[in-house]
Amino acid sequence: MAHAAVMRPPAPAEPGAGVYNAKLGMWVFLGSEVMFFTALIGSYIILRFGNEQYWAQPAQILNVPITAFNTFWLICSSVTMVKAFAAAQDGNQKALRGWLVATVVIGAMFVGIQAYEYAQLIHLGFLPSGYRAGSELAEAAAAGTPYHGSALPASVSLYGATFYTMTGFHGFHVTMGVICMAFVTWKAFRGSYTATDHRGVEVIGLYWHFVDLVWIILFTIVYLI
Amino acid sequence: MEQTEHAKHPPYVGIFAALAVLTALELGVAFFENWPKRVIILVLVFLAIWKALLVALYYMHLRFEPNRLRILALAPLPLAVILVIAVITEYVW
Amino acid sequence: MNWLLPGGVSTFAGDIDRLYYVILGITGAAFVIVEVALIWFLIKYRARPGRKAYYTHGSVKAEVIWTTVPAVVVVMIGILSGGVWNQIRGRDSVPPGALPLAVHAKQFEWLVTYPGPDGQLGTDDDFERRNDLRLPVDTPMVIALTSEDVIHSFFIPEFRVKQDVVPGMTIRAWFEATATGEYSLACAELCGNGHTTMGGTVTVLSLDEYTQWLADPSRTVASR
Amino acid sequence: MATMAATIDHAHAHVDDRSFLRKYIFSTDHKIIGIQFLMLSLLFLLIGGLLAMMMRWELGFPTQPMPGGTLLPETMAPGGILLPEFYNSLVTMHGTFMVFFAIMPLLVGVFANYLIPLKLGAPDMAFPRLNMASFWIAVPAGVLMLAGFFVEGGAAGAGWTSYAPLSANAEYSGVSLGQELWCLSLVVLGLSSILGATNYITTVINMRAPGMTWFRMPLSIWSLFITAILTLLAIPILSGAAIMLLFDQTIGTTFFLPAEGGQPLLWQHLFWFFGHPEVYILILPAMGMVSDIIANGARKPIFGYHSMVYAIIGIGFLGWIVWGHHMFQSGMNPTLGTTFMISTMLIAVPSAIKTFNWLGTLWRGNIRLHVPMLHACAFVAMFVIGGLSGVYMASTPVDIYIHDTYFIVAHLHYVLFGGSLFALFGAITFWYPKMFGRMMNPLLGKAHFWLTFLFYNLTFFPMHELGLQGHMRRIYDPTQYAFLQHLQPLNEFITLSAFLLFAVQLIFAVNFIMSWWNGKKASPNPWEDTGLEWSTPSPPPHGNWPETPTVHHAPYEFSSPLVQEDYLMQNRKVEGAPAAAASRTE
Ligand code: HEA
Ligand code: HEA
Ligand code: CUA
Ligand SMILES: [Cu+2]
Repeated sequence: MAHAAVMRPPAPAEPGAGVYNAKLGMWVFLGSEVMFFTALIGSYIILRFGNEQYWAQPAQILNVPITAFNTFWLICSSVTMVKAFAAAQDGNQKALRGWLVATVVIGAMFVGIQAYEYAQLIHLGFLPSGYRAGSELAEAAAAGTPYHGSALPASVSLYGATFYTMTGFHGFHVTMGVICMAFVTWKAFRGSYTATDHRGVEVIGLYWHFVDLVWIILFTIVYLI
Repeated sequence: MEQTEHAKHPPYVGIFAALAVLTALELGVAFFENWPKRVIILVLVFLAIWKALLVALYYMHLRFEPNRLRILALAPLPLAVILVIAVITEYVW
Repeated sequence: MNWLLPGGVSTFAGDIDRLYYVILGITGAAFVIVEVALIWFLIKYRARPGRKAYYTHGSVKAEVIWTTVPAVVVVMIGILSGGVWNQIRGRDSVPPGALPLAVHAKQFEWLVTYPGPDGQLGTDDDFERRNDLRLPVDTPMVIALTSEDVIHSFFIPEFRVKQDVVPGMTIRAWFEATATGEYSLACAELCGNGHTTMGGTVTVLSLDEYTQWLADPSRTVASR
Repeated sequence: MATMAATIDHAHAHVDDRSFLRKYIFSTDHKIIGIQFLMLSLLFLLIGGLLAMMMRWELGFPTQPMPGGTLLPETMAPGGILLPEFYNSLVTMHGTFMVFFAIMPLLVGVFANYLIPLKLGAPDMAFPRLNMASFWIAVPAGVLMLAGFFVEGGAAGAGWTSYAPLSANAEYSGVSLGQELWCLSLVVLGLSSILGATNYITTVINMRAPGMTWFRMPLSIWSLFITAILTLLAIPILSGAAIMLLFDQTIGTTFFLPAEGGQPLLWQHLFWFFGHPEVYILILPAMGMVSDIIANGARKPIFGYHSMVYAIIGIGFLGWIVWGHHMFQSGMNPTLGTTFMISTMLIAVPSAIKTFNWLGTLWRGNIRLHVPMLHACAFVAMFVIGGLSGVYMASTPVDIYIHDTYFIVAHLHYVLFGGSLFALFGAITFWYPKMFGRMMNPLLGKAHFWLTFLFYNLTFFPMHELGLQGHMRRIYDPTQYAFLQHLQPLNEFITLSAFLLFAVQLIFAVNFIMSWWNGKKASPNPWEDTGLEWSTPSPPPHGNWPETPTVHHAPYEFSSPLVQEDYLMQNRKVEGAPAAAASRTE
């Protein structure tokens, strides 16, 4: 809903939190986002804590190289985002637009790469419900033959469920972000942001960096641990 | 970090570099065979928290916000911790 | 009919009921104080023409009193409860000599596995009864509760026993009946369309009647 | 505060030339949105009530054809006899509608929307468009939930708590689509609530009029503020859990199914981690508005205003660390049970503070027993009963016996109906003139109050007794159990009282609707109250005030020696009044 906050007609900051409404509102909203991911990530931690035997080794099923690249890629989009914000502060319209476009493009590509990753995993036979019967993974697991180093767990239904839920909802957030970002970019091209009032850029930036931050956590605990 | 305090913009690119390096470090550690899993996990979490902090403090410029806002931003975290810890005790009982 | 708790026939029924009456006394007092004060004030201070209310913003002394008193009282209730709770559910609350039974819940029945003559579960003289729980009087019983499908709740009102039965977990519940007779077993957790019918009978026998019955389950025992 | 005035001029043209559609349907005016929520949630209150009536018939006269029951489709009540599966849907939907679609929107959707800007001296919410979105998202959520009754397999039937695995796998309950709609609807409603909460919090922090310092905010606003924080942080947990449950139902995941390590108890932990804050979401605003009304009725400042504020905050915080008290018998780690028992007990303390401060406010007052005041006092009387019964359940050993019995049902109706709903009847009567410019009829109001009060207690008090006799909740036919048969007369009595209780609600409905056009025209301040909202016409114009009011006084300056009248409005400047506190954000 970030864009809704952005659409607020400009008004000088009222005292109170010491920041203007849209920014405060975004931080408040992010508070609830934190709790949403708490539900997902918390469940993951809890379920995994009790069922280590149902978890595969890092990189055994998941494609870490491509995700590592995607992580790096998302960090890039964060730096382009702050660059855009800095440009807005300096009132440098040209740079602002350039950086925003870059951010939108990179964000969209992140989603694309994740979609590719999903396709690959599903092809392998790794589903939210566990192994796909008859798939390469299912066979290896049944046979107990080493697969990328060690034997696969007997079942990965929890692994799959938590993996797809967490990364899926992160992907969903990125998609939302890209849409809102496209809207902000469009406004930027209409010259809506000045050196004195560029709240839209700052607010969408907050959301964008939050999503990046969540990914930093997810990448570590889902792919590397 | 000190001199950047006064610079007009925080060292955004420098932080970007730091994030990239930390990510590389993580990858290194994660597949470092001859460490016990426990240690690896601890190190990884430590690194991840560092990355998260960099993003929150500089990219989300919490570092330059009034305290009220920082508190507001951190408020939900204790609740998250309470939930996870309480439920995990189900397994250790 | 008895307007308070129905008679309890297990060793910890007494403690639970006592606790209940303690709380009844305390909350009863709180209830009377509040309601009486409320009604009394409403009548005594009802609006009268040409009169202004007494202008005050409160009194620290009063605040302190009605903060600390309830605090002390509830903590006290908490401590009392904690003790009883540990006797019933504490880590090592199950008495050493307790006789084992296994109860498997499924939509919508209770399957009771008896150890058979040897008194050991998991041996091949075990046998099963449906919705028919029999146990000896004055003997601690420990029951391993498992579920086939959904969550049920093992409820014997007169014993003051209630324990949810969760699929995927084996939950041990123990109790000791103090009087022979027929009681009801009920399911206290919504478990589907047949929830309302998921009942059984609990028959408490004398110890030797029970052992005899274990030896020869076909034999029906007169239960009093 | 020139900037503030500027904001208003900027945000709202004073001449109101909006089309009908923008003005009444897709309005961004917090007052209109509040009224829209009022209509929506009263409708759901009515539906929830009707479902309750069907349940009561079944419980009072088990497996007997229900009058008019033949109108229901065969899949629900063949020959007018309710089916067990339909009964389960009734219980579930009754609880769900009442909690999520009646009381919660009534308290938060209606009064947070209507009161926050008006009581803080703001022209509107911080994000008017977001506000409109939050209402128009709530509507489809309600439709989705209702749709359950009309789909294959019927509406969700696993209780409003939807415990897994029963709720997670259609094989167990026979309900598939209905249960999925339940999850979906709550996720959608959750979005609406979160948008609302974001708006309320921002508005309270940032949009207070000059002089409206934190400790000059009326208790209604304080409680709505804390409630918004609870909503903001609790609802996402439910959304997350509901989504996982939805996946278990649809795409074969096993979060809450015991197979391969899934955790049925995890659902309960997530649900109640949300659920207990939720029940405080359902009582805090009621407490706040009752405080406003009681101060007004007693013509006295609230006794111990500051401790009232800290009590609200205390309840709000403690609410997060007690959820386990719903799971004492669930097979949860017993040591955890003890911890949760202590934290739960402690909640009695802030509640006690509030209760006794209400009494302190009445003490030596000059009490006007107008209709809102009657309801407010009933709130105190009934909430105490519900609260005290909570202490029995908080005591883990006693809870072993009364858990999942009608003792719980009695408790929850004492706090939710005797508490929240009485407060709401009072609040609706109190702010009706501000909303619609007309007074509700006091005679009908009194009649409705006394009859409701009577039949309410006749309906719910005996449920304690049922519970003590071991009568389980959520059972379709009590006569199935030998040890419950002797309770059937009591069940019949409760049922008849419930029917009468429902019937007398008609008085309220009539009063509510008729007063709309033939009610006595309301002056700006009919109750002689001190709040800012009474300093603008009834109903207030778009933008609320020509220019922002300035606040000079604490919220409840009744019978102040400074003035002749027995009330001193917050924005009235009088010589010799204590100077405004230094900063409006201290
Ligand atoms: C508005 C909603 C609301 C409120 C305010 C409360 C308030 C409280 N509730 Fe309640 N509760 C529910 C709604 C609410 N509850 C619902 C809906 C359920 C059922 C859910 C389901 O399973 O469907 C439930 C269930 C429930 C349970 C689970 C029972 C079970 O399933 O086994 C417990 C257990 O501890 C409990 C406890 C309490 C306590 C201790 C309070 C306390 O906050 C009460 C504090 C107030 C007082 C104590 C009274 C005032 C104080 C005094 C007059 C001072 C003197 C008092 C003393 C010295 C003790 N509640
Ligand atoms: C605020 C919440 C609320 C309210 C008001 C009610 C109201 C009622 N409830 Fe409800 N009830 C719950 C919340 C509520 N309930 C919950 C959460 C459960 C647990 C569900 C579960 O176990 O999963 C429950 C369960 C429950 C049970 C237990 C079922 C079981 O376990 O098998 C019973 C049984 O008698 C019952 C009865 C009633 C009755 C007779 C009313 C009567 O008071 C109803 C009277 C009618 C009204 C209050 C509506 C009147 C209409 C208006 C005033 C609107 C006017 C219209 C206009 C102005 C246009 N309820
Ligand atoms: Cu089994 Cu209810
Ligand atoms: Cu609770």
